[in-house]
Amino acid sequence: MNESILLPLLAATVQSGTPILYATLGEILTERAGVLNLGVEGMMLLGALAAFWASLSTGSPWIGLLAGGTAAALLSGLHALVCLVFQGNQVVSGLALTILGTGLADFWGTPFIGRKAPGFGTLELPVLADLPVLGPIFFQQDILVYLSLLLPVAMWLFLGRTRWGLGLRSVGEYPRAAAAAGLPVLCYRAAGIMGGGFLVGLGGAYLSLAYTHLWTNGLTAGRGWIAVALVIFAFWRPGRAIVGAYLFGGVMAFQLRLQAMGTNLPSSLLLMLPYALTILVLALTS
Amino acid sequence: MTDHPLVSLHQISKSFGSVQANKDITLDIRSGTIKTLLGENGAGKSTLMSILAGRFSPDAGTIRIRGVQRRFTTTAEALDSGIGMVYQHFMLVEAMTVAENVFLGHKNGFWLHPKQMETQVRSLADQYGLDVDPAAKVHTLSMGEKQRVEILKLLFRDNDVLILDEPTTVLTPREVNQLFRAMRTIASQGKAIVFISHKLAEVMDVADEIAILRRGAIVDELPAATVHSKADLARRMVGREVVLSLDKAHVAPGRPVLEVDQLDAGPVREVSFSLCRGEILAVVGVAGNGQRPLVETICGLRSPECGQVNILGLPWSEFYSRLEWQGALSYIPEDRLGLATCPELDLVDNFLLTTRQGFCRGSILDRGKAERTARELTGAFNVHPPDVNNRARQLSGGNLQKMVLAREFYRRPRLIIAEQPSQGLDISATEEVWHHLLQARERAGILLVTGDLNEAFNLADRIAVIFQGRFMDIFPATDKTKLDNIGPLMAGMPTS
Amino acid sequence: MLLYRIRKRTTPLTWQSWAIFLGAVLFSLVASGILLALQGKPPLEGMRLFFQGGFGTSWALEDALVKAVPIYLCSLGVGIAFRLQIWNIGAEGQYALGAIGATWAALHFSHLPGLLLLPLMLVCATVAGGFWGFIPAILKLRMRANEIIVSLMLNYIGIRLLEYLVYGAWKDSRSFGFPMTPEFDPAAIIPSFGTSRLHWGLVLCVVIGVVMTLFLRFSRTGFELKVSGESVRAARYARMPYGKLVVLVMVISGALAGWAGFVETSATLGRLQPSVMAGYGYTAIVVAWLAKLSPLRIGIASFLLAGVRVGVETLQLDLQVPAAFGSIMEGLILLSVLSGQFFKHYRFERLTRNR
Amino acid sequence: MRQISILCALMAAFLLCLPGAASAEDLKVGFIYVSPVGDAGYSYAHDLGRQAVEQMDGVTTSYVEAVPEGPDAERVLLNMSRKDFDLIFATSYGYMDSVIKVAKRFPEITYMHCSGFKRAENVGTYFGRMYQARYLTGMVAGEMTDSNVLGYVAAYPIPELIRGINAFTLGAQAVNPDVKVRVVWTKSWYDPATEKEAALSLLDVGADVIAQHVDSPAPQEAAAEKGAYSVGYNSNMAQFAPEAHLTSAVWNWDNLYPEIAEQVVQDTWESQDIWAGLNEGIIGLAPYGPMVPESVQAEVEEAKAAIQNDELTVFAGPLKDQDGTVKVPEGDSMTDEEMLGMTWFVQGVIGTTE
Repeated sequence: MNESILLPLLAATVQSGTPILYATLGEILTERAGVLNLGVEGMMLLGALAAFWASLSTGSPWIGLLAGGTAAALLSGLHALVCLVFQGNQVVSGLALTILGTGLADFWGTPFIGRKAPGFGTLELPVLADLPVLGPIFFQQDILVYLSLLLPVAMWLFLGRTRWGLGLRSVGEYPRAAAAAGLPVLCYRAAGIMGGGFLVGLGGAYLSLAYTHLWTNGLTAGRGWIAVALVIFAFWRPGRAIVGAYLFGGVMAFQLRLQAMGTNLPSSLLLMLPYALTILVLALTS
Repeated sequence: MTDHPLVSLHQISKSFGSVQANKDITLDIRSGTIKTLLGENGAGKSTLMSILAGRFSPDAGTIRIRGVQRRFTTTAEALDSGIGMVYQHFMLVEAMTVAENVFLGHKNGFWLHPKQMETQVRSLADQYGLDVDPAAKVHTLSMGEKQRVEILKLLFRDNDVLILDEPTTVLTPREVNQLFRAMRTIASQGKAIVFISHKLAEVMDVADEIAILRRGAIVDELPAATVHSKADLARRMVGREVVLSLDKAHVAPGRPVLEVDQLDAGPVREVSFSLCRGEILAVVGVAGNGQRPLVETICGLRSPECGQVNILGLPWSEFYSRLEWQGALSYIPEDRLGLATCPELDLVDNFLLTTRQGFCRGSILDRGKAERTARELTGAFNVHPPDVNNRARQLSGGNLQKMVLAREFYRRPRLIIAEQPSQGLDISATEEVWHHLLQARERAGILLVTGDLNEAFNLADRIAVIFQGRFMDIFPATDKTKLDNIGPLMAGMPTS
Repeated sequence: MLLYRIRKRTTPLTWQSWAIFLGAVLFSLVASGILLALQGKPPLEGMRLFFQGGFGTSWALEDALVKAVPIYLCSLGVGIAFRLQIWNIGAEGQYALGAIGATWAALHFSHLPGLLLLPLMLVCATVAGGFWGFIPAILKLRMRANEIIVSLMLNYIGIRLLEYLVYGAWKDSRSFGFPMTPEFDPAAIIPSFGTSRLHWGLVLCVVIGVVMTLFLRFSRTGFELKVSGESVRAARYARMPYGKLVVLVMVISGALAGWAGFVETSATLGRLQPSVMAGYGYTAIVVAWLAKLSPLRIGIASFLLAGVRVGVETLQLDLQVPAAFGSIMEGLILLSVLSGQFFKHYRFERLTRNR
Repeated sequence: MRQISILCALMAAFLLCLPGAASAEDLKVGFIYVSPVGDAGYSYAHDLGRQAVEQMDGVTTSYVEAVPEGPDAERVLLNMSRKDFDLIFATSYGYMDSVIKVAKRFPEITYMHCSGFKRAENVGTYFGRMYQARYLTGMVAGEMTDSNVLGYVAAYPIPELIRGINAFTLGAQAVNPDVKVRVVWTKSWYDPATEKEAALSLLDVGADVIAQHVDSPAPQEAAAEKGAYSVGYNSNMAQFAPEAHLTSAVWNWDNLYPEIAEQVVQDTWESQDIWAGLNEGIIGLAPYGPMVPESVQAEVEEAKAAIQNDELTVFAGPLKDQDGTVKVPEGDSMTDEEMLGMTWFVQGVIGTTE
């Protein structure tokens, strides 16, 4: 494989890994607060729709981005209500959230199908974009990719170096200790759920504002589920989430390119690749 | 200073369902003193202090802090008023460092600076003589160190009232002394300490004032200086004369049931000993010196790395490959609620846990028969309440332990491994447990692993001292000179 | 100001718990009704149509029962894994493998009479589905790989495998290249009762439900499952074969999901095609948890959920609400029933201040 | 929240327009769609046809969307049949078995199944000769390419798509013998992100015109971003990539559905296989983009006329498959049946049919 194929492939890896990365980071934040939220797929979809709608009606993708995060955060607020206040089962609530979020997004999204919203385009970073190899892969992307690269660092700083992050971790690890130290456990958990929801929403927004500039039913096409799995794959660490998301995005982009270059392997088998590889890596690294 | 006491509790009452845990308790706590709450398990000491610490709210009564009436609905409010409690189960986040735990819930500053935090914690630790590494992750610490972290947490917040709930149960004698020194230092700096305990010797050792609780009420309050003897204190505590030593009938040792030769397993190094039927061998030592891996290896939960273990005459692997449920080995673990029983299952299920093979017809389990047997045994072992439909977690520690003993003895074991069998039990339950163990020795050999020297002295025929995975010495319990020298042995210093 | 506080109930509820359940359903229906009204549809009429379509006629009941079968089987399967705290979310893939296994038998032994062929298909579905459940179990035990990821990834792989076969080797030469196997021989189709859509798969469900209940309640292994689910440590202490139990539940779980795939392929499709995948494996997780893992309740919950889905179709047909409305309604019902369970364990109490 | 409620109100108004009040003697026509009608793709095109039927006098229509193929389809069909619909359109190939099964139980109801091959007394089949339009779009693409590599993003390897890809290739080769068509399967009807990625991967290997047989316009967008050309599908996709969009192959079901409804009203309906093409107007081309030179447009229009006059047959021999084996000898052309079951690529296509 020559360079003209390899570099675009790696760049595509970054791009197709980015929405998954946002969602994975969001779910990591939520699970670090000690709550499992299986509603990622639904939140991502609603986030994608809200982002699309806001960008379309205001003309500003940034407002769209904010709306995407907020919508997903609000939906995850429902999860917080059911799980924290009413002490409902987190698994059922999360799955119900997926059903509800998908329904709401499809329901409200119908008028937007087949329209194009202003979104984020490629923004080459000066100097960095001209770097050999790294430049084309990482620095000729859209701004949300750069944000997603900063985000794990920010999350690491937040979790490890701030008072709130400390509180959040303690609430997830051992809530009774946090309560004994006088921390409002439920508030921290709710914040973890909704903050995580916000990031998941950004992942959705990436799909409708940067990756494509379209809205369709089922835009996320299962990426939310992949994110849920990658959280465990990443051992709840933001840094490893990058590896997982890019691994997945990379294999996805790779199998499409393999087809484009003309292979005789059945596409069904090629499409198994990302999933089989995830299992393999997991089995070898656990 | 005003003449108000630091804290005064007035007419505090609290019930859980039909159980009245506290009734009309009035108590003052003064700065600069160590106040001891003495009472048997279930006397209401912990409940009372949990109310003060804001974990429970009282059904009736008032709390005044420096004369001002307060009502706490959360522990945070109590902490803000300067009242902090160290619970029996530590409230520490295991995955975080000591410094992070100390800073948890601290309100100043948004950013954390690990180096600076560690320095602050270290200087605080030095000030009170609470030695602990601030950068260490909590799960790597010993119980004693964890407790110091808990105390540091409270000191760091400038709490005026420190409540310590049974702090010595998890400590080695040396650590107990360290703790008592630190407590005196803390009290001397004008803080008040409430020390909850049921151990008479410790209470007499450290207390300035003693309040005695019985069945939810304060029955006596007196300055420590006026107490003359342990027996006197014990009488006040339980309301009757207590026999503090047991009659130990002599049993002739039989054939060996356990032979360990040059065993290596994890930290355990070159351990050799043998145990015969009719004998109790006590392994004493400070917690974390290899007792756990030793026990787990003998009980088949981990395999020996090197050396021989013969159980009931069979090599280890052969014994465990065809283990019979009865007439063989019983393990009475330290963790009664998490390991020996399932907290959420009822007593019948918990009884079936290790005896299920005895109630099977083919692959069908005869639960009715098990229930009848369990009911008989709860009666015979005086488990209270004697309702087999109760869940394990509803039982008090003593009754749960009796239930575990009843189950394990039902299996008629020939080798018994008992780990801290009386830890956390009140005097009468301890007495019963000891009695059962002594009785069981008539048909079994017992390996007693304990940190409680009193227990070892009372029960054992021979005593082994373990330090850093090695047996320092094994000697008969009648050897007075060795007994006197047991302290240095536990600290790894061989007899000079 | 009135103050309330939340108290744990000391006595378990009897008939009130049904009232709470109905109240929660009512709440979600009112919310759905409001949504309908916002669209300019008659809400009361909508609810009537919904109930009629889901539960109100013998047809509706028939449809709901038939649709409940695969949900029930998958749910029973994941439920037994959840009892052991093994998070099998791979019912979807196990279902696919079951369908593949059954189809393999149907295509290769089509000359056999139904009385032999159907049991053979069942066995093949069991083996294939069970194998798909076995993989996460063995990877968990041997490689310490998390079963959630492995089983989820195996879903995708199973579906792709099904596609691969149907688009490739098993494609019906007479189907003009459409991705479907040849139609099964009548002997390979689970017979139905008379002219109704109800088929013998329902009997299978009842039988396995009873067997499972008896197994869990009275067998030694059932007891060991119960204990191991409560506490792995206690199970090890009591020398229970934890590893074997993990494999056992995952294989049972996979086999039951495989049965669901078999029943759907044989009884309702009559051939294998990719559309056999309808997300029952994921629905099963919701149902299992909502029913608190009890076989009987799983049956009831599967039926109710199937009824909701069937009923929403009537709503679509008669009121022309979009399909997404069904998902919204289902989500609302699930969330409110879930929240309602809170009131089974807690109650509000007027706070009397004693100042 | 306000926007959302406004949105809801708008939607309500939109949806209210659709169903009218039915009177007893009205013809009731039901439609079953595989995806939500709003997807601007396949089902949307069918729904435009339904709306045309709705305009007829004495006819009411109703539809159920997002019905998965398989057992759910059978139930929905049963439900419609029980509710005394007179004519039911099942618009996806996977409904085939269900239609036949249900039709047996309701002989008085007329069923029309799109794209299938099983018929019965009361079941007719119909489809459009989309391959004709594909051939024409292939010509446009073949003229416009510089690299002689065309990319084709396709959903599933079923005959309908394979036929389209072959026709597209043949059209391109007719004007540009050196052209190659590379195919990427996405194995999904709607996954814009993957579809875009597939298009990008084709662009990376040198394609400079992207055609598609998936429902979202994401491939158009990819082409536009990379300065390549694109060919759309289902409906006119010009708005998504005005600078890239050459033309689209589109469905016009409104030219068929009212006619069938009329037949049922008049009681002249007979079970048959309708496979209509450019002549009947069921398929067509979207307006050309401004970059398509007049000469090319004229050439394509000429070919279109030739197809309509039966002067040009798309799948006329000699046709070779990818290995060079002659599948259709010189002088022959493929029968409808052969076309319906097409499972091989013609020479010049790079990709696999599995």
